[in-house]
Amino acid sequence: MVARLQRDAFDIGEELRDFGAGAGAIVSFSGLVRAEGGRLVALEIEHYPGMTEKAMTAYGEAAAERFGLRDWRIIHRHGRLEAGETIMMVATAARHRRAAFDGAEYLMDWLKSRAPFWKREIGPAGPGAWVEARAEDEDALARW
Amino acid sequence: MVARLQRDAFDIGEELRDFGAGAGAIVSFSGLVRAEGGRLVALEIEHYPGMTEKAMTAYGEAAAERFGLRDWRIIHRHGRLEAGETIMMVATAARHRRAAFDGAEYLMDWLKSRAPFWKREIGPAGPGAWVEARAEDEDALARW
Amino acid sequence: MALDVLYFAWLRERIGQPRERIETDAATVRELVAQLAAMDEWHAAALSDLSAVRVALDQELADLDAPLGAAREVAFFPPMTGG
Amino acid sequence: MALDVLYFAWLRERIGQPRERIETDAATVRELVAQLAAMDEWHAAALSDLSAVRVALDQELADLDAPLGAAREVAFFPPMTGG
Repeated sequence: MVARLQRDAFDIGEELRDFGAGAGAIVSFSGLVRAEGGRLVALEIEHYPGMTEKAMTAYGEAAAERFGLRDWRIIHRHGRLEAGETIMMVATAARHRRAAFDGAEYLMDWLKSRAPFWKREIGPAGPGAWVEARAEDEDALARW
Repeated sequence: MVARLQRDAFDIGEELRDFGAGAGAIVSFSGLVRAEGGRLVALEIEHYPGMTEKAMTAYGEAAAERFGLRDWRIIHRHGRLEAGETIMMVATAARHRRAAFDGAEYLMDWLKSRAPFWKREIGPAGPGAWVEARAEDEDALARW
Repeated sequence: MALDVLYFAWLRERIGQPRERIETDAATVRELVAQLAAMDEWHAAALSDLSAVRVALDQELADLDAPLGAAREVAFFPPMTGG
Repeated sequence: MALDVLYFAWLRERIGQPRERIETDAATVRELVAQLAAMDEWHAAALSDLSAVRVALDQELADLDAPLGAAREVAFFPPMTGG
């Protein structure tokens, strides 16, 4: 049961070590900065200090209750992240795989559309456009 | 694109290191031996040498084609595995999270019900029953 | 009453500052938006298309028609794009 | 023709061996099963409930009614429980 917001890189192997002891199924998701064929050099991720941490914890707790998770972990970075770097991860542990997968997807759908993070693209020429919300991310929430 | 059958333990952090470079979304699943409250000491996993490796590769390739995966990895152990040990993992890398999640769930549904593995429970008193197939694992295939 | 008003992402850039303290009699978020938009052209531009603006009251997501109540901090920002 | 017949998990245990070489004229898997079940009580017991038995021909999953064709290896085993 960990929600962590940080500027520094993290190691997914370290995060998963001993995660979910006693559970039968563990799912992890990690999101990386795509280079988009060279169009993108980095992403700048802005957050809302205070509210962002609260939202991460609230969604983790909601997923744990709804899917009976044995454990969960959300780590999200902020600041400037270069292409190829890992932006964030979620991990879920449950008795069976269905709950672990559902819990992880639920967390991702909520984090994508409801946690206060904003991404701006940084190209070879400097800061570019803010990433626009995708309609399918909003739609993805409807299934829960 | 790795399908690996082995007796030895593996490190999920090592397996995910540099996995899916260039992709935006990485999903991993790992399955662990549950102690079932002490009823279980270990699992013995039997396979069909030759056919099992072929099935793992075939399902990996099918998932890659169907979901447009950038990379995939399936590792499954055999032999005696103690409670708490990791039995297997799958990992998928894709441009977006939907494909990565779908690919991983598809692989799990196929591996659970169609890859030639059989588990036998080993309790405090020695070898026990063969684990029976679950109807919901068979049902899970129907959605693909 | 006095409110801390916060802006994020392109709203922060268009308005030109991350936060400001506002004295207001507004009863709802929508009334506060009208007051802010009337302040100057930058506020007006940033708040012209409310379909692209999300709101939090004391760090909880809220509707435009939510009453301000006893809120001390109101934030405006674009749709979130985390993960 | 001569076939390698393999057994796994509890089928292997009930029959008492992991594989055997069988001389057969069977045209389908089902006919081969009938021949095997007639060999002795252990084969008969292991193959009595075919709803619990899965088949592979030359390491590809197959139906009970599949023709043996040119298969060289037939395997019988319970429903799989991997993952």
